[in-house]
Amino acid sequence: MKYITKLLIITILVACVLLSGCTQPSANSTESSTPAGDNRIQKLVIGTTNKVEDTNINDYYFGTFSRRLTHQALVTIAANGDIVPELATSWDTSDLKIWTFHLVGNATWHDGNPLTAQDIKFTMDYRKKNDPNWKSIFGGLRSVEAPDNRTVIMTLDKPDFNFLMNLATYRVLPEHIYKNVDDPKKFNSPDAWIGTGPYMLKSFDKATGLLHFEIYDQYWGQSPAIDQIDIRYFANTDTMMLAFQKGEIDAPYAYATGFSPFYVPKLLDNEDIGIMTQKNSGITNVLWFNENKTYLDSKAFRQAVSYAIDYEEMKNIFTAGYGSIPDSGLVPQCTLYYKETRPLAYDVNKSKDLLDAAGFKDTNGDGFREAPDGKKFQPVLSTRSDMVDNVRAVEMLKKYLNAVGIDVQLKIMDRTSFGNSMDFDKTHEMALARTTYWGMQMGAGYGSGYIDQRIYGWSMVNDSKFQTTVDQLTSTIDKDKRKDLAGQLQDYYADEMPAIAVYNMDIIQPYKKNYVGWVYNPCSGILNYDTLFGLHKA
Amino acid sequence: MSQAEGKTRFFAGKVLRYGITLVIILTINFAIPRAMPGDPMINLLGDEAARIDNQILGELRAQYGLDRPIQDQYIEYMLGAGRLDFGYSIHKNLKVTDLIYDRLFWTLVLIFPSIAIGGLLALVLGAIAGFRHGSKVDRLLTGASILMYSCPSFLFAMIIVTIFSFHLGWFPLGNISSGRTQGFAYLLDIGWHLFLPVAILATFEAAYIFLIVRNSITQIMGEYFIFVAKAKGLSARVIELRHVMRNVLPQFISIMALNFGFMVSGALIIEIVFSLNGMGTLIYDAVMSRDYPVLQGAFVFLTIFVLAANFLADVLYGITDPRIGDSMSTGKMT
Amino acid sequence: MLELTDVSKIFQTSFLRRDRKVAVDCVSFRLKEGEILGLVGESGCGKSTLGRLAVKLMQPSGGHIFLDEKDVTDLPERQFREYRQRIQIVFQHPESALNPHFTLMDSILEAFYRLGTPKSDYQTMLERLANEVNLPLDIVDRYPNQVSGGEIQRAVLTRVFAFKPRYLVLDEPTSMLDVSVQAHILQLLKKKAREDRMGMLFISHDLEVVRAMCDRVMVMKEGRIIEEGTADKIFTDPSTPYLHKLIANV
Amino acid sequence: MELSLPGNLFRLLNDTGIKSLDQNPLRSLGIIILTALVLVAVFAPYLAPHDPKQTSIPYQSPSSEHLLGTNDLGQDVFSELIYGARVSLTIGFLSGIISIVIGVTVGIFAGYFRGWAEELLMGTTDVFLLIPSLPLMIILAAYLNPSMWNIIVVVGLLCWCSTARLVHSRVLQVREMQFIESTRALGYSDLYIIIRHVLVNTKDIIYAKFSLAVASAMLSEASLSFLGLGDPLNISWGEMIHFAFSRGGFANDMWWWYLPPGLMICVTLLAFIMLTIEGRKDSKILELI
Amino acid sequence: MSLLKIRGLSVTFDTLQGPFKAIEDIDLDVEELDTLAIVGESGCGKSVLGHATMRLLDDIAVVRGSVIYRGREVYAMSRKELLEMRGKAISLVPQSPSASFNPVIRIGKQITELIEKAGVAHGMEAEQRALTYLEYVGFSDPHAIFGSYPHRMSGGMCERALIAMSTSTEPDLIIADEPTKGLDALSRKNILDMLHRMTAESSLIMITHDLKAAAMCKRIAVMYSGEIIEIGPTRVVLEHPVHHYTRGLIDAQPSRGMRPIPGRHTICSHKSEGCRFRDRCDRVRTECGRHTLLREIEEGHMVRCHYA
Repeated sequence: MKYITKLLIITILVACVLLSGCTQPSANSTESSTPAGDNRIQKLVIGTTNKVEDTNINDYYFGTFSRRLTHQALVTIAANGDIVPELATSWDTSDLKIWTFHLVGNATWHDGNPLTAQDIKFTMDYRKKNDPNWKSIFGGLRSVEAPDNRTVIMTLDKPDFNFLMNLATYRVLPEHIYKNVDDPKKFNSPDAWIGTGPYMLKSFDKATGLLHFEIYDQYWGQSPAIDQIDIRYFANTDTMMLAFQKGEIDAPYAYATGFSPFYVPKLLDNEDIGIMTQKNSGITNVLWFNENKTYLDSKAFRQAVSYAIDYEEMKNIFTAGYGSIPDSGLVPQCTLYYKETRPLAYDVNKSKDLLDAAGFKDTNGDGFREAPDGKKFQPVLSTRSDMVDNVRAVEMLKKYLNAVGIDVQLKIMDRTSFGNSMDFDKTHEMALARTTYWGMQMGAGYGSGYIDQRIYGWSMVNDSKFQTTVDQLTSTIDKDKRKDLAGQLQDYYADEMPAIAVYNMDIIQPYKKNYVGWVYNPCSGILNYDTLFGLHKA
Repeated sequence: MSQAEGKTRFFAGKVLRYGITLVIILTINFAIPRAMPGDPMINLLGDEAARIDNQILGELRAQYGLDRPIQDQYIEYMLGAGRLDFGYSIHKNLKVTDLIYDRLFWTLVLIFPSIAIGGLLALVLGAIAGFRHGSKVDRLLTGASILMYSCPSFLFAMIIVTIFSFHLGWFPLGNISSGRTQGFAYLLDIGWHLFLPVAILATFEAAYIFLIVRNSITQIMGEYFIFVAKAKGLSARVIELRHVMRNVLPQFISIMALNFGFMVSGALIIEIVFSLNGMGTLIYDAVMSRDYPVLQGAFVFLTIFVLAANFLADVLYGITDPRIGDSMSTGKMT
Repeated sequence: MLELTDVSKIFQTSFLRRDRKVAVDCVSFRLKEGEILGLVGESGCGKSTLGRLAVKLMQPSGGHIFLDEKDVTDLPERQFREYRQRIQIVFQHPESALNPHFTLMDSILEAFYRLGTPKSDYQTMLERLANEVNLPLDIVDRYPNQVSGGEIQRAVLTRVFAFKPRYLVLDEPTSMLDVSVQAHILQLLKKKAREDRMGMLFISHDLEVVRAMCDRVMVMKEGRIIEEGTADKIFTDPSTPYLHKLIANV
Repeated sequence: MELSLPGNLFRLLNDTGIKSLDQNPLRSLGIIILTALVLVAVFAPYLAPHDPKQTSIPYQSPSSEHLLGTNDLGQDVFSELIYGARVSLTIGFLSGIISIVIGVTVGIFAGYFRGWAEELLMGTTDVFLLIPSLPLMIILAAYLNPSMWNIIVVVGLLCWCSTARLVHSRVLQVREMQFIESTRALGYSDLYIIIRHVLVNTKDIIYAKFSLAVASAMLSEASLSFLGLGDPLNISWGEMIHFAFSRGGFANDMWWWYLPPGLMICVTLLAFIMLTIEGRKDSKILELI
Repeated sequence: MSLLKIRGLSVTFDTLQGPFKAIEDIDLDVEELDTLAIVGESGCGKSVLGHATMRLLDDIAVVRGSVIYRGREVYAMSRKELLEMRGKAISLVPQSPSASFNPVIRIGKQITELIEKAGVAHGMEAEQRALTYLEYVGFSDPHAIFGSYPHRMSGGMCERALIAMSTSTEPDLIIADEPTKGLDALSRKNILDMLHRMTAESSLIMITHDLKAAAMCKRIAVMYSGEIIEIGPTRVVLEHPVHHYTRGLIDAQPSRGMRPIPGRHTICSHKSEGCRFRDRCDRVRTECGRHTLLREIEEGHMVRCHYA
């Protein structure tokens, strides 16, 4: 019973905290300027389950960590989600097609060479040749020019609202090093570690995955608050959390996600550990309907399903209170131009009425409804086997749907088969899958990429009214107009229900209380400049 | 036929057999992604293929030769395997072979001491139990080893970690070392980190081999030549050490090597529990991300090692047991 | 009449290699009904192989086998089955002569099934046969490991005699038995040969037994018959030095 | 029977003497445990206090209402454990049957007919025996969709080699026994001899091997489940541990969630092993896994 | 003083079916340079007697009675004395030649081992001695045999090597257990000749079921169902057997007409009191139900029969 009480208390506490604000981290909102003297932190140890295999620029997690600490980009994303300057002090564009950036003046590489606009041009040209992901990120980038040492001009094929967002993740590389590197996949010497950031990578232990960073004393900006940072690798979250409780690490870190709520009770037992939460800008679990499939194209059916689900129970079980029930308008509340739509509600009778009205009736008396044409009706609900939460969640959904007489069949698929059926074959019927922050930005944003048949199309919506709205949104710069269009999209979701956001879990980030100044960033988690420059001893 | 010729023929036969085995295993490996349901391209490249657009996919398809006839693909594949080339992990952005090399090293670092310690333990305890067949010690040891048999290794390891590393805090929670130490201190550090995993693996190994040693000792103790040795008036110690152990040794060696495969499986689980940087975690990650090239490469490498261990065992067996080499010649000197 | 002409058997010692071993080399003999023909030789001389060839448990590599003037050499097993009742074999080792998981009765019944004897006749038939070979009826429900070697051999003879075979190959039937038991069995066989006119090929390395049992004797060495004649002639006047040595050592 | 010393004597003493002393109680214990488990599996709906699918408050500690607490979905762990016996035993038995059928068939045909069939079959067996089975199982399970039937087939298909080898060597021995030849001389066909004589003489190792095959199939299933390759819709004991592992059971020290299924696996495996212990013949344990 | 004096020796094995008396109440004397054949059919207890004499059974069976070797009680010896006695004073030529040598140790090593243990010779000298004895038993190239393994040799060769081993310590008494078992006629004669030649300097107890082999010894003891039923000088016993079993045994020989002994030989028959052969004896009378002792009917010829 101990845990139950604890969970309840946490739930209440968290609910209170959440009511007080959405975008700000719940703890440590008091900011302090650069701490000095005794307050300085000699060494910060961060645990992670993200393993760096090799220190070449193609290594995914090396990229993640170096982007946080050693390497910089033109712009970066602030804790509140705004795009703010980094290597570029300012930028301007008139038509979202031609972008001009002005660089900082005194930035130097870790080997002492100054950063120039030529480095940025070189980076873009170089990566175009050898980055396998280039096309999906910068496919629309036509040219990069460096008219002088401090100015970069980038030209796009067509206006792109998301261009800065993409730039924010893209590390700038030193030309004087990489111009001699033919195969960056194999280039992993300490020279590959050279960036412009406040930290230098001093050593990398391949066997243990341990990264050791030290402060770069020639850094162009102000000096960070921590002298050394160790990134320690753990193969699973449980052991990382045990190490965290033992005090071996100062904070656990996971790229772009938080930690499961079931770790919370044990962590809160520990006086030294604090928990902060952050609203998720993706959606943790969404129930998608493939509208191309017979019977699933029925709007009444989809709405009936939406009334059959006990959102409150789902939220409690899967988020332990660290979550929320999304609106019928799909997009999370922290999205720009979020519009309040009908809240999702659990109403079994209404669901049954809707089904009856739509012709889904139990004609053969087996307890399950048949399709309006009298055929057997057994929609398939699929999900990915490697996402344990999803596997558990579809079991719950089956229970709810059975309760209103829908004989849903579960299909647990491995990640590849699931991806195949959702992305290529479109053989799925109903599916439970999450959306990511980036995914929500696809197409015209607001998750339209997942809905629109022309783009990713998990819902395979081919409605001209919907597609017109999407097209207008892509080509509109005007803010008021954008807001209006975004609202239209959300209304469309709320009405047609091509997908139901079942629950949304907050990002949970534990940290050590003996340091103050932890800040969570939606893009880079706790490893961000706010934390690095502001953290100090309690 | 001369004895030397018999031995040569024996080893030549072994080499041939292992060669054929290797080819068959490589063939199985070649066949799996092509025979399994789904697009072989996706089966070969894994999940990441889904994110690559069709043009690149087409190029990769050509690169892997999936558009060519199956026999050409097979030849290409076998040539690649000959160069230890098992393709490229898009997920990890590395050549599979490069990825495997250092992982394999750490797995072997885990396995070899475990085999050595476990084997020695099994030999000593097996001898104790075997010579005192039916005694209390024998029952106790046999019971304990059967108990170990029936315990899933991951559960055992998890419980050990929880007790010794977390609650008691005597050992680290995983990983191979704390990093950034040099020389002797580094070795000590690794030893400290590997203590629990090696202890657990060695225990399982010992439990496994113990029964075999005990049993073959019991069996040999019942052989007529042991009775004859008693009749010769040899002391119990001489009989046990010289006559019995000499007979147990060939079987012991071969079981140790046969067990290499079992140890590899065990090591996979133990590595995952202890977050060790080896083949186990590599395979686990690859399973989680459906990184098929890595899975296949890892499988082939492990198999090659198991084959090598078995080959070594056969050779050692041939050397330690005089009957083996001779069995290849036509028969007795009648 | 059982007749073997130029029968050979060559073993390939390994599947892959070409090593060959000639176990039986162009052997010819005739076995008349009611005659006991001895076959002697050292161990490994091929006499057991010859015995198996005679009942076609092995297919000869060359030569012909005639059973009552019919060439049965190349008869496939299925067609040869009807001839099996005419020619039977008894082996050396009592401990493996019967299925250890069958009682003696089960093993004997196997022969009855084969003959298609009606179930009602089992009891009388068993009593008759058991009486003939002196098998105590109270032990037929025991397993082979619960009775003595002599009794096993009797059970074996019971099931062989159920077929009323015309020819019988005896592959050292008593060499594992004690003398007193051996005497029993041998007397029994001799009587059977005389009274039922059964032709027997008696394979043994024990020259004394052969001398006491056989009408004619063949001496085999390294796969060949090196001497043949009546028992008296062979033992009193051996013509080859090998046989001479053999007899001298008895 | 005839006695001659000392060979026979040792056999006599070891086969009979020790058998009477210590093996029968263990064996009966194994049978009792397994019977109990099968009964639990069959009568699960009557024994389980709750529907294992019914959800309530998650992560509860043991109480009189929930003897072993509740899991991450608030399902009763005790009921789940009882229903888990069904899945685990089904997987074990079916995989065991597959592996034993293949192993026995291969072993008997190779041993009985010899020649090229033997070279081919036993060569294949040796190859399969050398392949580290867990990695191959992982690969196959990773390619196939996670379902109980796939696991049964994969495990069953990879566990037959040691059976084949053992049966083969026994058949070689049996084949040399003369009653086989005399039965042939009676005019019986090979098929009859295989079924009536060879099988009868290998049945003890087939039983023992079957029991060990079931045990090792259960162990393999548990390992695959632990690695997340199990069937999440049919919760076996291994799958329970997997969920406990991946949904915070270990992190929160909820031993009542992960230990009972672990113990059930241990006990079941132990019971199967005990079935095969036959005094001196406990060498059969050697072929485990 | 006789070399070996056995008095009232009984060996009982514990089996599932209850205690089983393999031999009962055996009295036997062996003088220096005596050769004694113990004859009997399977299960009569002759091998048990041989092994019990060397105290090889006392950890697996209950042995009662006494065995006195040169005035010392074998069953009262300390472990050390016993080990010293075996191989050195009393040597066994074991039963199955191919199973008697350790398969993974060279023949020479196994012989040298015994020589060194007995303290007869050491090191090179012991090896030399082993080679010499190998030559004695008729190996033309003793070095080859010395370095060979048992599986490379035939049964007959192993038997010869065993004889070489057992005699190499020049023991006072050699117990040969079925030395001709499983050999064909040609090598049987060979081995027997060899054995007698090699044991010219010592006493020999030869355990056999073969009357021909027994005929080469000075005395014969016939065993039936765990008892000695007749013992005496070879010629007397073979030519004028008194006990009906002995007579039956001789008559059952093929050369003597193969007359079978009626009845069944069952090893459990001796549970009852009285003469154990009476079920099969053709002159059985009521007295046969009483127990009878081995009685001396003439000089050195003893018979266990009421009618002797």
